[in-house]
Amino acid sequence: MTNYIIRRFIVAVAILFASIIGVSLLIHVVPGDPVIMMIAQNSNPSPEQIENMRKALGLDRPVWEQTVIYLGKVLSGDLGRSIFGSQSVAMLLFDRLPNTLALAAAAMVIATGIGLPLGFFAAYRQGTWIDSVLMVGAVLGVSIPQFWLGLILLLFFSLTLEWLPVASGDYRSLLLPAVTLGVTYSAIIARMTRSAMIEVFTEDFIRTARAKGLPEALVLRRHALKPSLIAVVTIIAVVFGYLMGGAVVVENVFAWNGIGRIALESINRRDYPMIQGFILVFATVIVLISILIDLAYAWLDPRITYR
Amino acid sequence: MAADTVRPILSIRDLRVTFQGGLGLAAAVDGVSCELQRGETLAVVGESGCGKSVTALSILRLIPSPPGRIAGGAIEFDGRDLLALAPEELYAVRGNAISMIFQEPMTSLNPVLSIGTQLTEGLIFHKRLGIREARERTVEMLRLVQIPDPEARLAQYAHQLSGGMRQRVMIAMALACEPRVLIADEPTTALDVTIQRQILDLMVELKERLGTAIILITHDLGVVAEMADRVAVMYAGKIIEQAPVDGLFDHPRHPYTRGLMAALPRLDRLSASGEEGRLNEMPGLVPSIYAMPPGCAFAPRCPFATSQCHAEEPAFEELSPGHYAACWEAGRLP
Amino acid sequence: MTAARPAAGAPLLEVRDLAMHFPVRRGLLQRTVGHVRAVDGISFALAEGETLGLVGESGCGKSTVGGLILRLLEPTAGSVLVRGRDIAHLGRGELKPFRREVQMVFQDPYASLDPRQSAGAMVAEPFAIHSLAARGEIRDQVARLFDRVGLRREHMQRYPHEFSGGQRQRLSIARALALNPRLIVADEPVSALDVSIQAQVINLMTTLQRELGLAYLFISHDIAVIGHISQRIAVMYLGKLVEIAPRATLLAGPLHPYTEMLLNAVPIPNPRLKRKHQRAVASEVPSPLNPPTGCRFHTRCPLAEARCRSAEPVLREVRPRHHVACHLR
Amino acid sequence: DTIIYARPQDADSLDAHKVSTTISFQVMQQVYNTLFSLDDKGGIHPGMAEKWQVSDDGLTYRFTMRDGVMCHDGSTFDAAAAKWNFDRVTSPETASPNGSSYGEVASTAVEGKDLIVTLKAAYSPLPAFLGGVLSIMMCPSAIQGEDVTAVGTGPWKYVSWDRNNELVLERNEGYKNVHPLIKNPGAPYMKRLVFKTIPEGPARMAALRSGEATFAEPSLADAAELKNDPEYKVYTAPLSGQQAYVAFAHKIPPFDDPRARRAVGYAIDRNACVDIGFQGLVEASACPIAPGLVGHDGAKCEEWGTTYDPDKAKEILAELGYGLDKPLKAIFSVSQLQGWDECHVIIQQQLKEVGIEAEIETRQFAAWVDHMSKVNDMTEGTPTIWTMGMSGVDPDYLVFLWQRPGYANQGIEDATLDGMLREQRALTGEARTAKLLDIQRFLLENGYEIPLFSPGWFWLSASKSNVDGFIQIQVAMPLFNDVQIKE
Amino acid sequence: MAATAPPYDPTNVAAEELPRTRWWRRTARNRSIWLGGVLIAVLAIVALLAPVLAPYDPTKLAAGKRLSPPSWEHAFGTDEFGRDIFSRVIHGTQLTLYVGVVAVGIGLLAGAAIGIGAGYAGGWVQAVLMRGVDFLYTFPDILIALGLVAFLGPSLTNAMVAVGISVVPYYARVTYSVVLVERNKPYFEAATAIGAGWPRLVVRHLLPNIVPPLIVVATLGFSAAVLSAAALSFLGLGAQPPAPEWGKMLADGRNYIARAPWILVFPGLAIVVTVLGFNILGDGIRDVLDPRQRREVR
Ligand SMILES: Nc1ncnc2c1ncn2[C@@H]1O[C@H](COP(=O)(O)OP(=O)(O)OP(=O)(O)O)[C@@H](O)[C@H]1O
Ligand SMILES: Nc1ncnc2c1ncn2[C@@H]1O[C@H](COP(=O)(O)OP(=O)(O)OP(=O)(O)O)[C@@H](O)[C@H]1O
Ligand SMILES: [Mg+2]
Ligand SMILES: [Mg+2]
Repeated sequence: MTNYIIRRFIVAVAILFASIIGVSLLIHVVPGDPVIMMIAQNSNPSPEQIENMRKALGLDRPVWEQTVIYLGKVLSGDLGRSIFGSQSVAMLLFDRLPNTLALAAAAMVIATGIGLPLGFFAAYRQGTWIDSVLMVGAVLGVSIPQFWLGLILLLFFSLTLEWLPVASGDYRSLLLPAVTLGVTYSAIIARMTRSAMIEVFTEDFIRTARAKGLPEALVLRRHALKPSLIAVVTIIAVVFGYLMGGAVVVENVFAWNGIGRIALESINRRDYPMIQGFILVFATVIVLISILIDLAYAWLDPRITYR
Repeated sequence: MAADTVRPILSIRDLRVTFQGGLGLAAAVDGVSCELQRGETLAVVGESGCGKSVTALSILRLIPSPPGRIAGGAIEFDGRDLLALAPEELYAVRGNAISMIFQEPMTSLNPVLSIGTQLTEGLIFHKRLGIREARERTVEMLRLVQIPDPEARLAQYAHQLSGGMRQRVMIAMALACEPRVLIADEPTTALDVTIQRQILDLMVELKERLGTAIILITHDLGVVAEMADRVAVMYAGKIIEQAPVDGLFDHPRHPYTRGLMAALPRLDRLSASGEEGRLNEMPGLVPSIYAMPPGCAFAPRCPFATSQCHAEEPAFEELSPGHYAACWEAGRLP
Repeated sequence: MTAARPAAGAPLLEVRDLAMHFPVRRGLLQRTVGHVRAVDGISFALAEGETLGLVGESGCGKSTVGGLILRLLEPTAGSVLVRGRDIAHLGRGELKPFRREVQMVFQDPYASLDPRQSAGAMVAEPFAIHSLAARGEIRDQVARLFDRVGLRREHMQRYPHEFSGGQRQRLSIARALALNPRLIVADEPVSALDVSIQAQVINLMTTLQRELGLAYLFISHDIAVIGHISQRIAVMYLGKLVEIAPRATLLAGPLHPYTEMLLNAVPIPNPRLKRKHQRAVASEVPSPLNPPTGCRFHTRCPLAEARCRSAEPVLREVRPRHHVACHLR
Repeated sequence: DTIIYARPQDADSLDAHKVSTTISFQVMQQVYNTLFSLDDKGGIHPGMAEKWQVSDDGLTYRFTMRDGVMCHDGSTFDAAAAKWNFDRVTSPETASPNGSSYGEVASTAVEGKDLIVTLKAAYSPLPAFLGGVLSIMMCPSAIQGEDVTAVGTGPWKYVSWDRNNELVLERNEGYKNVHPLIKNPGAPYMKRLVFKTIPEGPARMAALRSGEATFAEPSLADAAELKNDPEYKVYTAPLSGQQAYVAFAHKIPPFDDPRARRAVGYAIDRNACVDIGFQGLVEASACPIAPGLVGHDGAKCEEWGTTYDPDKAKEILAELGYGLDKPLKAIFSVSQLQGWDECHVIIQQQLKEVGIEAEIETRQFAAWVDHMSKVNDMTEGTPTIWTMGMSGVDPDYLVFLWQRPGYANQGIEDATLDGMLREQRALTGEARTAKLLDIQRFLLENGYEIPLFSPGWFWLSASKSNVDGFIQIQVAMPLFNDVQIKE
Repeated sequence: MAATAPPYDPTNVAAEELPRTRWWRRTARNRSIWLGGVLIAVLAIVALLAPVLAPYDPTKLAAGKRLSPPSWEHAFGTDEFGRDIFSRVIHGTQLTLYVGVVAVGIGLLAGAAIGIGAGYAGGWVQAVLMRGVDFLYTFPDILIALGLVAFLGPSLTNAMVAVGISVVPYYARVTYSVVLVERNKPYFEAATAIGAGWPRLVVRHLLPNIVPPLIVVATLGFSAAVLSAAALSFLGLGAQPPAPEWGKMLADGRNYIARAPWILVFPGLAIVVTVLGFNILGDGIRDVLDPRQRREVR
């Protein structure tokens, strides 16, 4: 097992490196450069001054050279400093990462908290009108734009009910963004759960459990839930990355201070070190999550062993 | 043994089970009646799809619903009608007074729960044992079904056991609460002869020790011959012949039963003669339950069928003491 | 027919020292942590028009032998010769004609049929692949095959789930017959069927053999069925052949303790013959991942001696045409 | 006693030499001061410096520092501190985007209370720039290595900063005001000033309505509504110095022809943009130089340039061979910004009415600049019309825009224009104003630039009506010294 | 019961019909196909007949008073330019369907190809493809979109390509897991044994069996695709003003959420109805494609 985890980590690191190199090359071919953005709003330098700024930031070197320099720095643990205001990339990202992770985790909890029971219930009542209503609900869930749901919730809770502040930045205001994100993904999870459960319901071992005299509720909870979770976990793994991506929108709506906002801003103004740092952190989270998910598999399904 | 003097432990009367399929409503079991005495082994044989499993599942009300429905009849266990029980009462019967072993040992155990969990939960639920006591009792059961190193097995999962061991675990699970009736639905079909032999031996031994009555569903006439006291032959949702085992093998009265016996490749005869030949096959197939013929369901395949057979359903009659059959021509068969 | 031109005197099928060790891969990097010795060095031959029964416990490697003969698997060692020609060296182009000579009826009649293909399409597929018939004629050919295996022509529109078990098995046989093969590897063709259907299928297979001169490698764990259909019987245990002999010889006088055990275990459908057999001790088949040393059967053998634990017996001809691998015989 | 100012973005840094975004300056303007200050006519008044003298050749400036300017850490802001600012911002290592506002500095020196700056070329806008936010001066103690601690001389002191969330300032109790537009002579009335980042417009509005924010930038949609609501006040940065305009890839036919460019000018009704796109909250402006800056003269600009006259546009286009039945197909290259988006749609519609089918192509700003740099250099291809805006405390930005190569290569390769742009830098007073008018006349008559409106970005804010004393100066900088909230 | 029974035929499960007739009958009897089909057909008609159906020119400014709520003249109200939202929604149908279908199509096709390739080939091909998917997965869609503008320039089509690429990992992973299950089923080996080459194995055997689960996944992906394409419009990708694409209408109208909610509600509803239509139709198609007519995998 330890062996397996170590090997997974090696592959993970390889993917991270590939991502960094990929993103470094990509951002340099993308039109626009940070110097233009630095001077975009108020200053009006001469062409020579612009050249000087490029040189000072090392942007005059060939792309591959910049990439190699960056990789060297990353290996020595230095993620560099933002081109805009020169704050430390690592400090900022690691400071904000917990917020995004908290949001993603809370959203995931809500998504599974809503999606799992609903999918479970729809499966149990398969083919009835309840099932149909839940399916339409799922479609609504994925079709509602996150910013829209987010704003509606925000306006309702902060203006109409005056229960929550618009932007407190603390954990009180985790609820709404998490709900907003969670709703979309709960719909997907509900559908996956439903189909997984329906398959499990037809399994022989469910009949065995019933034949044993266990009450129906216990049969479902103990015997049907865990096997269907395996399929659900797969979809959770896939969804998590999109959820992290979706966090960008929701962080903006709720002024939630996560890395998603940094990402959007940095990309908009070509803050290369910041983008690279973001990708590094984002990719690390994604890769770690997939490792975690694989371990969750082994925990859920004893037939799966890693050695 | 005088069957009518002792009150049967289980009696099924006129059971009718229907399925709502894409092609309409169909009766998978259509008027089955039979009785099971204490300590007796009743074998149920019949072609695939004739309703053996559905009958067995009906006893514990395990018919998947929808699409299935128990549409009529009564199942009395120890004087109580199982079909009228409230859910809680039913749970108390299932796995406790009546338990069941299924055909597929591979899929009938939950792959993600440990053997121990699955074995103890019945005991904890029915006998209100503590976890420790339940484990002790379970270990004892596993020892009884000859599983080596039972303590260690409790922590294992189904996939870590071989097919034979899984089936033994199923048996241990079924017997844990010392049921008075054991329904075994093709318990050895999926197993090899050598393993099958072990399982059958085990069932005989357990029956002797615990006095359990067994309903043994199988289509292997060899198994029937070795295990059963009495045999019921089913065809297309009905029991068409029922007799003590010797009587049935000596003198089958229904043409279908005869066909079945003849179709069997028999090692005992082969090894004696050493010559090969065609097996006696019955032409045709079991009718689809969605398109039952009028009259005797076997008539279209029956070499002895008369016009009466095609028009009228034969009655289930006692032809000799304890030997019943449903055939217009039973008396005239060679 | 270009491939596999008959070499003079060569048997239809010859298997020499065939072995298949499945690597057991684990983990993400899929490293090999061991081998399942599913088939571990077996040899036998099969003549034109003959039926060889292959019997043995579940997991002993029967299906693997079948797969190797059809080259669905690449053997670890040994060779399979069809009419004297080693199929291991067939290139892409030569494989197709070979497939026309050797066909397989798969173990599970339901699972081996594509659930989304109609019966007609399924049986027509070999014609299309091998361009055996013009487009317009395929339907006729398929219809003729349906007649031959006792299916009705209307059945061509049905999907596998709409057939009974026996009909599905007929369908598999029809598909195998489409290519007009000389040898059919029948992997447990009747073990999923009940007796009356089983009789129908076995009769069908014998009829076809008589009419078309087919040879069968008939795989089963039911020795009664094997005994009925085969001319010779081979007994497998844990990837090894332990005994091979003509049917009557083997049934009348099995030499290997395992064969004996197998025969003993078969329930006899005669209640008066309830035998007083000794209670079998619950013994488990050892894992092919880690087979016992010496004679592989020694862990379960009532007669095992010290040498059985250390030395591996070889298959010897102890009586005419009766081979057995046991130190004690 | 706390002012909360809700904005869509957070400052990048408080290092005045490293960033030049409006959003950063809005904070720095509170913490730091400039050497001079500007009034609403562009007049230059004392700031941290009392006065300046310039040599006749315009190359040497002597700035006399005011006494008793105290940094927040207790040190005095003297000529040496000012020199430190000059040196750091103009050093190539700093890579400062703001270095250009200091001109081409050759050397600096301190003489008692005086800072002496020698330039390589005459640069008359220098004092004006030193009164603008681009030339904000930090106390030298603000910079320790790579870290910035925002030590300044301004009315507010730095307290804490949770990036992207809130930046907290408290009043500088000892502050003495000299800015002509600020009435409060001493420290601000309010105790704390908090800049809060709330990216989404409706969320900012919610914060304003719920009282969570004292000031917020509303969306245009909301601003129009608030304006009619007596409970709220809407502020529109009258001195922004911002100017939005339409221009062309002027080497690609037919827009290499002044007539074609002017035809576009006649087709555009800048008032429609203002009324519909901006809900009447900005002013139409016909000059390349923004209102409030030296050289802006609305009447003259209208005379030289184009005003809405679709018939005239059609006429010219017909001359050039285009018409409603044979439309001129062009690309309208823009980048996204609120109000502008609406304006673009309106312009597109107006162009269509005279026979120009312009397809809107939106790009992210950075990509837009890159794209325009290429298109502006092309001599053939799809005719391209585009919009942009410029701001400043001094019209000198015309050099940056129109001298070749110019920002995003829009510079015109014309010796006369280059000469005029260079000359205005050496002139002062009336002479400079006249030169600036000449430059604008050139741009307008040739149809190089079609001015639209002012202001255009970071210009809108709102508060409840019980808030008093909020002003916005050049470059849309807010000032909070006079702010008071009535209970 | 006996009286009404049909003439007896032991093997006659259902009257034998030609496959095509049967297929049609099953299709015709399927309620989901009808409901979903009618919805989508209506959308298609609306898309095609937009100029006829729409009461106003969708881009005409000041067709009515600005920001007027739904009324008789303007069923869905007007937007900030006074454009008729009803007409815009109608005209947007074609564009939005195009965006959603193409984006999902790209993601699905590429994802399925990768998933099939990896699942079918196994070995190093599998390792390379699936690691490639992991790699792609670490890029946020906005970066992918930016990269695409860099190479292909800004356009609506490229926006869809970008969205399509960003969802490739999703479809690839789902496909891969299904393929693994299917290719290990015995029927696959059976097809090999009769000599089928890989194109036949993939096209005739693998595809029909993996399509149904993918249909479900893809129909849910439609709205996500439309919404993310709209979110990319500020990069210069996606529909350009004044095109009435629904996702873009939603994105542009967000500031009016409190003041004129109808600007957002109607395009939003249009998306919901479309997704619902595709979902229901997808369910129906899946049922019809599955000869077993099980209603299991959703
Ligand atoms: N869930 C179900 N839905 C529809 N029909 C069913 C269902 N379960 C059983 N049936 C039908 O009921 C009939 C009897 O089935 P049953 O399982 O009792 O047969 P069996 O005698 O046990 O056969 P086997 O020997 O194959 O186990 C069959 O025709 C079968 O198709
Ligand atoms: N692809 C494979 N990879 C690894 N192990 C395999 C593979 N195929 C078969 N085995 C193993 O090889 C052994 C022999 O399998 P095989 O299927 O040949 O047995 P069999 O005799 O046909 O059994 P049964 O009667 O159950 O069909 C088993 O232990 C099985 O687990
Ligand atoms: Mg059964
Ligand atoms: Mg096998």
